[in-house]
Amino acid sequence: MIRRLQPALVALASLAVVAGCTGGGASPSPSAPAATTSPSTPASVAPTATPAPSSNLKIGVVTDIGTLDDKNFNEYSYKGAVAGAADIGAATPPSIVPKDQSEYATDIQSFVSQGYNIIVTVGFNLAGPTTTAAHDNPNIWFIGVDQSPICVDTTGKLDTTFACKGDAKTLLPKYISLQFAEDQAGYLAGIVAAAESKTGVIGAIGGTTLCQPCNRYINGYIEGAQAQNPSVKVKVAYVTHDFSNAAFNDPVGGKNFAQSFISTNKPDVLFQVAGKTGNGVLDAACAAKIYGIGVDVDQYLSYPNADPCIITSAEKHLQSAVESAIKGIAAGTAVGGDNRFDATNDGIGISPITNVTLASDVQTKINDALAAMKAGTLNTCPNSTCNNVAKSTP
Amino acid sequence: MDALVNALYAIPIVGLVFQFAGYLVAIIPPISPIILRGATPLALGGMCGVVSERSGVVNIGIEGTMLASAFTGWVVGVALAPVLGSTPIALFGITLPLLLALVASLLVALAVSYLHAWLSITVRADQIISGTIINIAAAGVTGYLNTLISKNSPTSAGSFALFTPPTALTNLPIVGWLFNMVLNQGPITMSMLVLVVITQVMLFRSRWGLRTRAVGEHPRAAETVGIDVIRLRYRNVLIGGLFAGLAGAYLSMEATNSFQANMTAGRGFIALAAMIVGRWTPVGALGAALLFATFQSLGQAIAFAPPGGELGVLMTAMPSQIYDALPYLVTIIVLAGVVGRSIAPAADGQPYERESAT
Amino acid sequence: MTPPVATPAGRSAGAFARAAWAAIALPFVAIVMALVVGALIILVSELLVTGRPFQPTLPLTAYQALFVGAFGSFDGLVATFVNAAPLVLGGLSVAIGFKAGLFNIGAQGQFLMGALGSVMAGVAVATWPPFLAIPIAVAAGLLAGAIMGFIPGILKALSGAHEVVTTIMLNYIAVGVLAALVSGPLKVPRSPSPVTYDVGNAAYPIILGRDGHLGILVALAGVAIIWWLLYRTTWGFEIRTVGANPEAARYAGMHPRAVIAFTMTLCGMLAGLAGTGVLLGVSHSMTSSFGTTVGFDSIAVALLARSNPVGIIFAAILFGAMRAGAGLMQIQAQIPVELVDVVQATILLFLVASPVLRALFRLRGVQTELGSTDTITRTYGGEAVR
Amino acid sequence: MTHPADSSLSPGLSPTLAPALAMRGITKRYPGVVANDQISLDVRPGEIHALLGENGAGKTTLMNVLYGLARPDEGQILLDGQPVRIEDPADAIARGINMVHQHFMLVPVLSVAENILLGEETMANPIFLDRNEAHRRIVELGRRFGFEIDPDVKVGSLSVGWQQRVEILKALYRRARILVLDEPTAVLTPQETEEIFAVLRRLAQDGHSIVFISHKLYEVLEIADRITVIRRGKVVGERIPTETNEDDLAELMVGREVQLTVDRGISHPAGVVLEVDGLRVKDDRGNEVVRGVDLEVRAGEIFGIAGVAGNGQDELVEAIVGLRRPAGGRVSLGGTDVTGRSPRAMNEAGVAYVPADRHRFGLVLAFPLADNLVLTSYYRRPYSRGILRDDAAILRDAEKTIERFDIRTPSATVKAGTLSGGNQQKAIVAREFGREIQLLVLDQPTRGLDVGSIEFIHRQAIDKRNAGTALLLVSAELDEILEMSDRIGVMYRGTIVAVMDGRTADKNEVGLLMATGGAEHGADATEGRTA
Repeated sequence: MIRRLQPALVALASLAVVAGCTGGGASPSPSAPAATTSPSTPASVAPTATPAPSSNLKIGVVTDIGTLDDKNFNEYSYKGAVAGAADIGAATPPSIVPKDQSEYATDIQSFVSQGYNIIVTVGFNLAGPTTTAAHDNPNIWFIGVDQSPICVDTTGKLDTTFACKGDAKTLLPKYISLQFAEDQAGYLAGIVAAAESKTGVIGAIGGTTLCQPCNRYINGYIEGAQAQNPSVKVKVAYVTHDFSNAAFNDPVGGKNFAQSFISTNKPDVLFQVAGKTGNGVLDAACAAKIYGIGVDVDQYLSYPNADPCIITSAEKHLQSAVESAIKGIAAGTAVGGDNRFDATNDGIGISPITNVTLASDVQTKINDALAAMKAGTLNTCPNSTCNNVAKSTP
Repeated sequence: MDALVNALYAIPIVGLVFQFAGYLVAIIPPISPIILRGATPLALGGMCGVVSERSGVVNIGIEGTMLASAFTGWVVGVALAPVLGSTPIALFGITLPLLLALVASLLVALAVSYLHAWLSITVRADQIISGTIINIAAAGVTGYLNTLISKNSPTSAGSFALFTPPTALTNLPIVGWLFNMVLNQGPITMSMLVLVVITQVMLFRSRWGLRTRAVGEHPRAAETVGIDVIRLRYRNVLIGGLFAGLAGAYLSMEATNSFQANMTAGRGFIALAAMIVGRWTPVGALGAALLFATFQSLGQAIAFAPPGGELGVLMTAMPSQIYDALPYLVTIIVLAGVVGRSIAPAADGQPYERESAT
Repeated sequence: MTPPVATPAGRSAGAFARAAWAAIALPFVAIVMALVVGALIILVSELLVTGRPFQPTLPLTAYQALFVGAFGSFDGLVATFVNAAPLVLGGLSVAIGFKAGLFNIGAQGQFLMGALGSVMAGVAVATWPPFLAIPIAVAAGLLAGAIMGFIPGILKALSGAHEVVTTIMLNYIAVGVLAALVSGPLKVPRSPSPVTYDVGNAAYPIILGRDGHLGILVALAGVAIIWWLLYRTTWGFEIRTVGANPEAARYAGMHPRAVIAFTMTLCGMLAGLAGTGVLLGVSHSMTSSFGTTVGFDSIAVALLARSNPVGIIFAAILFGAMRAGAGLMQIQAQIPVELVDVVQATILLFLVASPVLRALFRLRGVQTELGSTDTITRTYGGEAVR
Repeated sequence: MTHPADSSLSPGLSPTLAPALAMRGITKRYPGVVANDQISLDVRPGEIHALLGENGAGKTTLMNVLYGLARPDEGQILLDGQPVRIEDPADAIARGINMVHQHFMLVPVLSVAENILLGEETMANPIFLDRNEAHRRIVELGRRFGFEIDPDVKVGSLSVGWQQRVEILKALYRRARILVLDEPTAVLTPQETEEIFAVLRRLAQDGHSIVFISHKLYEVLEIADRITVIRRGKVVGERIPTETNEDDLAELMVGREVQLTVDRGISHPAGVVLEVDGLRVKDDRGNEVVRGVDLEVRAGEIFGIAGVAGNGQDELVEAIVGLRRPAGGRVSLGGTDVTGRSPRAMNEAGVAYVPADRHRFGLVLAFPLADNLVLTSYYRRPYSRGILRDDAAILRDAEKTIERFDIRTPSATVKAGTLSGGNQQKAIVAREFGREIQLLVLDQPTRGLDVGSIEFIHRQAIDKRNAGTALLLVSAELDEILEMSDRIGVMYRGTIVAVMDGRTADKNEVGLLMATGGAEHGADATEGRTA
């Protein structure tokens, strides 16, 4: 039964992948998707239009606890690795999904002992084991997603006290850590939200207070909204305060949470920063007939359920970042240490506007903000406060 | 009136109680439909436990049954939607694929329950082991297939829609929010309420109920008056399976329109707890489920819309994890303190060996 | 019903072999059958879902990788043991509960609290000499686990609150407590994400290969101690009597309530020790996502081993091997890790349906019953404990 | 099978001459035993037919065959001359056969009406029960046979005698033509027995056929029209009551000449060992069921407590041995106040206790026999030091005990659950009798045992008495009390209403006291609830 659907599923998959590859939010191009199908679905499925170069680099991915399809770190990092492998003509990377924290090191070791050349580890929880593995295996490239800053002592070993005396760039030259300026993406989304709000009350829901990228998104969102409309009220809530299922893997709970949130706070634009739990948040927004804003990728494409109400998504180009890191390694241009992805290198952005038409001055504002970010004149995270847990504006 | 309220609020310490009561009065009506939605899978799962355990079969496989049917509902919907289209045919946004998906999810729940029934009734295996197998296997199989399928990122066939009650009803003073709570719901939630009432009445007023209770307490006595204990237990486990299946369908077809690995997130176990706290009655299970859901919603509401005044200062000063743990704490307290001993049906968990089989 | 066996003084080698076969035949057949079922699932799902070119040998590739990953190298073998160690202790925790007629679903929460206790103490004594630091960290883990077991135990003893409910709830509460502490007072101040300091000298020393830590020995010692406690001491006799017949225990002058509270505490200590082992032996520090499936896998381990302490070693090695080999299986065959769960559940399924297996394979005179049915579900529903 | 609504209840309407029930050559084998060997039995319409035999003789198996609970390996069942196959109880009930089991098949948490309706529900519509109609019929049926009952009372709160009536009502409600009663009088007072007999006679007059299973000779002689005696699965004789006597029947039943009463000799009571003073005890539901009991038991005497089950005997005994905390009053042992002491303290003070329900209290069926033999002494030397068990010592002593008390078992390591009922009880007796004790409490020590085991246990008890132990015997079997006791206390509604000499006590007088508590307590014999 499912087999018959394959064409449909493949098409959808391609769409989802495209979502990650379309450029920055400043240049909305709704007609783009169908045209630029990227060859980045799993190799055997994807139509291999162009003859790929071949590479004997072996690439492996260790994700964080959870599932490979978490519509979050795990999924897009993996897709990036798949795309990168396809670009350089390497075999489709296998992935390991650990069952718990104690497996991180052994799973990395599995790839090491199988002679892998590039190991992608996903999420800040793997920072420690990845640093140790990078120290022990100086010939292997490691790509760590969201593991900055790489914190080592003067001998290049993991520094668990976070004094960070050593220079990771020189001590561990083959350990690339990818970090994103989520606050910038949030800022752009905030402008849209404030502009489209009629009541002057907008909302944001995060998965857990323990997730720093979530905090950066939301704090940037608040900044952006207030820049657009200084009197706007931003209501913020986190679904949970621990790493239980509720944080990123419980859409049912997310929907219920968002419905309570909407009925008490009455926002008319709602930004989700909660993975699959957040998909429930978008459902709630659509059900309540208010606008929703997606996260990480263009959710208009990746989560069609929310198409009736989603106006844009705050994107970080996780997938392309991993992909370009792999390409860089293959091409010999990669540089170890902390690699920051922000507006300057097109690492973040917002998705094409849907369901509403932005006023031209708002579009201008977005373009200006993006330009200012690129120029370094707009700081969306003053004094790094954007890493703190976000709070509702008074 | 306001002056009185303010005076009450101002009383030291005791005022906090009034402030809290005032907060409840303000916060419960808007979140009441959500409370009921949160309680729906718990109550349905609890009813699965009730009908099964009332006939003497322990069912800790509720979680797995829910998960299997949630997955099936979603995957069948996904498969059928492109073929059959998704034009709503009636109330609640029901479409043909959705309807067929619901049927499929119930069928799978029946199949899973049948496995449990076979193991625990015919094979006379330990019922807790049987339930554990179902939980592990369901998590494994659905997780496995979901990982394979979601490599291709399919979406869904949509979900059942909420009914919108007439505003004339929901705007009524004092009771309007109750109408909103009960009517602003999807079809499975509404059926849950009806099913709880029907099951409660059936359990204590019908032939089936009488026989079920007798078999759960003293199967031999039931057999001596000509009741087929084995068949009745099978039937009850299967009926229970339908309830669990409905709970699963609720998760993937009404609460959301998607499936995630392990999306039951322990709700089957909490349903089991609701059944015990509710003393093995449908209404009791619903009550316990509502209690749990209320404290869950309340804990969240405190986090995003804290009360004002001293109470708010006090509440926001506490670690937020306390509010996350609130429903679990309350369940323990209710079980230990208020409900006291919940006595299971006497023959619960004991395999029955038919005398006449020899 | 096993017929009474007259035990002759001397047994021939043939009789011994028969007895050994009788003990392992069923698990063996069940494992083989489960692998066959797993293979079918792989093939069918490959056909229906993924759209990869169909490889009829994929199950073999997967199982080969699973086996090689678990047993094919010294490091793999050590990884198997490292994975098995917490399952042994967790399995003991659940099993000893079964012996006393208690269903400890709370091993998960006790595991977390044990790890939390040992990281708190371990960080505090991280610079002390290991011979002091390790025992202190272990003791703290035991204590934290014990408290987590004592709560449902005393609630059951005093108010009859059913341990199935209280331990499930406590599992969730444990996650919250852990998050509150790791992201709050225990967090390394400069760290961007919630993580505690390293336990330093309190870490278990490596005794085997690259990763084989002291926890392996701790687990084996746990088995010996629990076996001795259950079958060689009066306390164990009391635990078993309360589990088998609480009324008779009262009649015999035992105190079922005290035994229940004590046993749950012991359950908590064992599961806590499992958490301590993972923390001090493997992760050395705790992130806020510290959480595992050990607590739930332990239930399956205890059931598979029929609550027998020695059987738990083998069951845990089986499950540990599957966890250790799962990595390689994912790498080489790209089979989702959940296959391991399917195989584990199927093993249990075939064991439970042992009468059917026995008929199918004509296994005569083979032990069939899985676990002692009497003591697992008897007290379900809070049979009045006085 | 259909029969007009009430024809079976009208006398003289049974035109057939064939026996209402005929069982021909019934053989039923279980692994290792032939429970029924070529048994034949005829029951005529309107006849009360007694089936006499020892425990384990095969009576119950035969009736299970009749009731569809067991399938015969050979033989035939004829109803009104027509051969039938009875598949299961539902089938039996449909054919008008009903059974009142020895262990009542009643669900305690359900009401009288629910128990009676179960399986034969009176429906208001296809789904719901018609409670009003059911109540009406139950009350009417009760009246017709001489008693009134409240259909809404929970069965668990009824006395045994009334539960018996509920069982009979259940059968009548199903329009039974053939009624099988398995040991119906085991726990009744003589008066209650008389009342039940009266009911049975009326049923017989109505044309019902009754199979009356018993091992009590005098009862059989009193009620039956015909008696079939079975022994070890075989029919060994058929008698008419007017042409036989107790000795003849006893010999047939047991296969040898039996001494019907144990020669208990003369007691030589010494000082008071147990003194109970104004003891008040509550049951699990919190009702006070022992309401000020005074009694004393001297060394070297057997004090029997007679009473209908459920009059507080169990709670009294449990309070004496420490299993239940008294709500008031005093228990002293050898002059020391031991009120509220734990079971272990009482055990150590020299109190031994043989509980009524050996599966619930006395044994752990899943444990080896050896462990069960040390169940109350496992923590002491020589069986353990500190917390360390000495398995060798446990096993050594177990083997000695097994020999001394003649427990039939393959070894000491066999699970207790695999032993026969008699041997299980012997194991308990061995454990409790085999040590130095001051006071021995026996609660229903011979319930459900075969004659040999009963004899053995009675003899052991008398030996203990003669050795100077004080014995407190509780039994719902008045015969046992009369046979064993030096003094008899009659317990009624939580108090001892009379104490009399065991040698001179008159059975009917005791029975009347058991049923009514004596004149001063009011002659409310038909009162249903006891607590």
